[in-house]
Amino acid sequence: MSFLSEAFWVLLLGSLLGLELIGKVPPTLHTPLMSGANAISGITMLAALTLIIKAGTNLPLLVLGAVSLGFALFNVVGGFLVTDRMLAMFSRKSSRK
Amino acid sequence: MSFLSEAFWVLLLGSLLGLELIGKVPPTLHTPLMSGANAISGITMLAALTLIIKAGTNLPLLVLGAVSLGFALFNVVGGFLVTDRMLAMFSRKSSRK
Amino acid sequence: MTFSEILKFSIDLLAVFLLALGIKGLSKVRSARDANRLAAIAMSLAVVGVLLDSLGSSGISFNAWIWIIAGSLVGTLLGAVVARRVAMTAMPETVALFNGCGGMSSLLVALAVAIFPLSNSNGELSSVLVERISIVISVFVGSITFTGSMVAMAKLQGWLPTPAWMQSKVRHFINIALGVVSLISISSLVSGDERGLLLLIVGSALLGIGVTLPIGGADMPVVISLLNSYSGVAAAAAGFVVGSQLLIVAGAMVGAAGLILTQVMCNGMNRSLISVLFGGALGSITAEGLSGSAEYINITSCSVEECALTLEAAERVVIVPGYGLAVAQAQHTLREVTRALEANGVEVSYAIHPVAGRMPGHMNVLLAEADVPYDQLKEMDIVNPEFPATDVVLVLGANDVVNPQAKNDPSSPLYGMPVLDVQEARTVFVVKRGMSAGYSGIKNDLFDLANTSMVFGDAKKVLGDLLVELKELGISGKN
Amino acid sequence: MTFSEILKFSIDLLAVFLLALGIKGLSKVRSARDANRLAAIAMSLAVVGVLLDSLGSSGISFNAWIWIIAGSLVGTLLGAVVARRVAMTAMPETVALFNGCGGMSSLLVALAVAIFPLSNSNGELSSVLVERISIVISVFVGSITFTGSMVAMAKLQGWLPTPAWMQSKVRHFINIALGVVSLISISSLVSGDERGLLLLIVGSALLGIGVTLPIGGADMPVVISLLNSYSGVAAAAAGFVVGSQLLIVAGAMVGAAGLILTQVMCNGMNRSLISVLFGGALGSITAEGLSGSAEYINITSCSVEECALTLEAAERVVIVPGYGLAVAQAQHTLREVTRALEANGVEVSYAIHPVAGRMPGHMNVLLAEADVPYDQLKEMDIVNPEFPATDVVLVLGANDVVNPQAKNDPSSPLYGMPVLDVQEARTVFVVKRGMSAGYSGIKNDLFDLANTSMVFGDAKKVLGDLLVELKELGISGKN
Ligand SMILES: NC(=O)c1ccc[n+]([C@@H]2O[C@H](COP(=O)([O-])OP(=O)(O)OC[C@H]3O[C@@H](n4cnc5c(N)ncnc54)[C@H](OP(=O)(O)O)[C@@H]3O)[C@@H](O)[C@H]2O)c1
Ligand SMILES: NC(=O)c1ccc[n+]([C@@H]2O[C@H](COP(=O)([O-])OP(=O)(O)OC[C@H]3O[C@@H](n4cnc5c(N)ncnc54)[C@H](OP(=O)(O)O)[C@@H]3O)[C@@H](O)[C@H]2O)c1
Repeated sequence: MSFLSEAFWVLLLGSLLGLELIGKVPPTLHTPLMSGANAISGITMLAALTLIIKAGTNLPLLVLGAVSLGFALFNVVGGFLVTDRMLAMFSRKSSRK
Repeated sequence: MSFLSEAFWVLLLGSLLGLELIGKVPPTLHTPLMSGANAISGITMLAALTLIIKAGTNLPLLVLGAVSLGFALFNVVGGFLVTDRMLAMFSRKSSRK
Repeated sequence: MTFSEILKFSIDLLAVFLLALGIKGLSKVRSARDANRLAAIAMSLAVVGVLLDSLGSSGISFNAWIWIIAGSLVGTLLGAVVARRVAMTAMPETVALFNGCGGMSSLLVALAVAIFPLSNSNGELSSVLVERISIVISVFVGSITFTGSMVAMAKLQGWLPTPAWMQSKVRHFINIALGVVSLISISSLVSGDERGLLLLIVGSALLGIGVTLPIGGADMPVVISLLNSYSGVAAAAAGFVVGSQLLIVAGAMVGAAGLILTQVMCNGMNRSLISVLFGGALGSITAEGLSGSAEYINITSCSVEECALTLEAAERVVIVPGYGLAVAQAQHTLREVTRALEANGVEVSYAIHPVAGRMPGHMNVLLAEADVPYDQLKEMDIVNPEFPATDVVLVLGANDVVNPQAKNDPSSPLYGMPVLDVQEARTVFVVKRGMSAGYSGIKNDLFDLANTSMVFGDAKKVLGDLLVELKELGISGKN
Repeated sequence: MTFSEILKFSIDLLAVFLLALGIKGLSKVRSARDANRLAAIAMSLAVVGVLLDSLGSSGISFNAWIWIIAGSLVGTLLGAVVARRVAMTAMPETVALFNGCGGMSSLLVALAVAIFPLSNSNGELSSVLVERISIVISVFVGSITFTGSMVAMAKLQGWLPTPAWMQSKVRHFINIALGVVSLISISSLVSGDERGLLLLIVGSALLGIGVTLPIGGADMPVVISLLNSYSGVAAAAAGFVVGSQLLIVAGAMVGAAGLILTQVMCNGMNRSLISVLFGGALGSITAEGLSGSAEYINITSCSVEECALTLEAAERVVIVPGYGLAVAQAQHTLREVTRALEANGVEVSYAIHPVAGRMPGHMNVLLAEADVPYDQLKEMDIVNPEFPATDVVLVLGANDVVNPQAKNDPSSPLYGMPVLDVQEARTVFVVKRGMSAGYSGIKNDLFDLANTSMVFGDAKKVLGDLLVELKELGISGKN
């Protein structure tokens, strides 16, 4: 019960918070925001990590976990880097030229 | 640990949510919003209620709980009613007259 | 997990969800009233949840029911009576009263648990520590909220003058000393020594008084909003004390939302929170402003009769109500005057500045009370472009909100605050008792302008005279 | 509560706090870049938290380290390479690719737990049920996200044409059938029968394909944003599966924020989510628009030479880039042309419509790539009042965003979308290949106006020719 009750509380509050966090977003930021949020959704890497750690000597589980971790990190690392690249383009370049 | 961890999660998320919930408030609504939020802060009545229920035959505790409950309900009931009265005044009266 | 547990849990989640919706809705004009009801429903739900949970587990003794009912009845009845009876214009002090009682409630709960520990904690050091800390926070914040709110109420009601020494710098030392005393008792309490409890209560209660007392009446709405935020914190702490998630979330939400609201209110009044809390009453500055009234060089004063003649000849009249109208309780007389003018074919509207008066929405409440139709109330942004096409503006006990300095003079303390551009109209009449300054205590350049005439006198009296004059001119709303 | 538990817990709280700040900051231009870094730091923190926690309790075996490092290395390297290499204009498909992999990760975790149950649950029915449900949700949403994102990517890359039958109504039946299959396997899984697992994976994977395939390429950003929201949901479900609060909060936040972003994007493009999801590709409508091109009655076509002469004589020129410029990859040639004009003393600026092109911010990215100074990019609200004082507007492969119907014709599907008022300028040149319509598939009244001349041809080619003509007129940016 305890984990569950906690889980539902954070689920409810997290969702409400997510709904409120972004209000007006200027169109220029739609793509970067999408890709940044996408990188964050790669947080499943924690689940993959936990899985590997708890797998003990169960080889299939280890493999599944590692593959899952790879996918998740691909998402996270790629997502953050590509977002940064985009945002670098938007940042005021009046200093250049 | 479990209650505490849960408690801190909801504390963090609740605070963040509270910070986000109200963005721009038109000045006309400052007073009603203040008084409505104030009514909600009377939620301590739940604590008072719990106290009385758990008090058993401990008379001082019962009295403290009941007084506390009274104060809290004064806050809650009065707060909601007075907010409603205010908001009734602001609501479009073009139908009248 | 029993059925009653699941039920209680779902009710709690639902209640929090509704409370969040309620707070959000309260910040939008269209949804505000429903949102308030929603929040009330959520609170009732939460109570039902607690009762069901207890019934489902250990049950509720007959004895407990008696006390519950007694407490609720008294609280509910008093609350309902006060909420019905109180005058609309006394809202800030009413909110302060309610808020103080909420703080008191948290204080009492924490006190009770401190004296008669619940068998909640499992004895582990970390949870014992957290429990002690939450009791202390609840007591500390609760009593500050209580005394602070009571002082705020008393000052707004005019029951409590500000003692002179409280406006001097001495108060800072006294408050710091009280803060130190509270801190000492807090640390002794946290380390397990219960003797500090009384000291903490007294210290924080005095601190609440010491901080609130020097603050000027006009800044009070901000202070009350801040104290309201505190009472949310106190509720969250009480949640830790009795072990209720719902209380923690709701308290945290209200606390955080209250903080934002406080900030928004400060911005609206063009004041900073720091200057509200530590700047003291504006009284002294007002005195300066009074002496500064000698600076006026081109004041035109005129009689009520003249004013009536001009009004009668006008096609479009805009009324600018302000704090003075509220003080004079002249809204009903004003309504009679405008009825008369309307009957004569004059187009009348009211320019509502967002911070006219002494509480947010003050003018809306005031005019709604006098039955002014909602569609004649015009907000600043709407009415400002209309002034050039206005024949007569009647400024009634307003001052800062029509001060052109806010636009023209970057050195003015008002600079940057949006104001009503009444000077654009053909003729401006300003009704006030003398040349004293408004809330901000500064000179009003409007009064010096060529198209402005002063009509000196109490707003209610002037409006009464105006009614008589208009009647003599053959104009009256009664037929 | 051990020290390492407290540490892990504080790290989790901090990580969530930073993630929330990050998401919030990403929605404001000034803070976006820092916010992105903040979110990255928060994620690293979370990883550190998990590792510390495991080290502090049962430890991490050598074996586990190997697999962890192997998985991370591969994922990180590939991610970094793709993120560096990919073209700026291919952003939507890149995000889709990443997103799909995130979904795949959730799917795999849930699958692993389904096959080799963790000894997490205490065997109580309610928690067993919740665990099964979360596994099912994670699998279902994860595989929809994966296949949907892959299809979105392939379509955006042009690797995947839309099969004709997929645009007919048949697809609705197929998708409903797939949905029913998934539902059946879900209910069998929840009731404890594990044979449904494979069926669920296949069913939901096909469903993801079936829903995404018919959607037109231009609507894809919205779909990707929606799938992104799903992958948040999948992460939250995975959090239930492995019992991690942090995962649940972060997943829920991203899921909810993604939903809002999807809505905001739809509004920006003047489309409803329903019509994006179920309306199918806009291809058919575009075809109609093509036939509608016969309706143009007053088209003036002109040569590149004429255009060059007018540009040379102008003082203020505004460039309006659109989707066609991106397709033609003509941004660098454009930059050369504007350099030449600037060298000749012409004042050049760029009017950036928020949804010009095929992804939000498309034009900013495109022009930034070609080294256009940031201060020459003007947003719609800023540039619109300037058109009446503009000599020449050069519309390059833009269509809908300069369609005056959006302002004048309430019956137009574009009506209400804010557009660039180029027709206010003295002369307008429109560079496009033919008379075909833009994304919305409707006629553009601008082309019929007297001050508009069409310059037909591929944007890159026309701009190249223009450069030559300008050089012949003695104008070049090279000196
Ligand atoms: N709305 C809010 O929430 C709020 C809260 C706190 C502070 N404030 C501040 O309060 C100010 C509001 O501006 P305001 O223009 O409404 O008021 P104001 O600037 O305070 O001026 C009120 C004027 O009314 C006159 N007056 C007082 N009693 C009167 C009576 N019986 N009959 C006729 N006139 C009378 C006073 O002049 P005489 O003494 O010469 O008659 C004074 O000049 C702003 O500075 C605002 O920032 C507002
Ligand atoms: N920005 C976003 O996030 C986003 C996302 C999805 C949808 N949209 C939608 O996309 C539209 C954007 O408007 P827009 O004005 O940029 O584009 P548009 O209305 O789609 O028009 C593009 C024009 O470019 C021309 N073109 C195509 N290839 C060309 C080439 N190689 N050289 C020269 N011209 C070429 C086409 O005409 P020809 O074929 O005759 O050359 C077409 O008329 C809006 O309706 C918007 O709602 C935007």
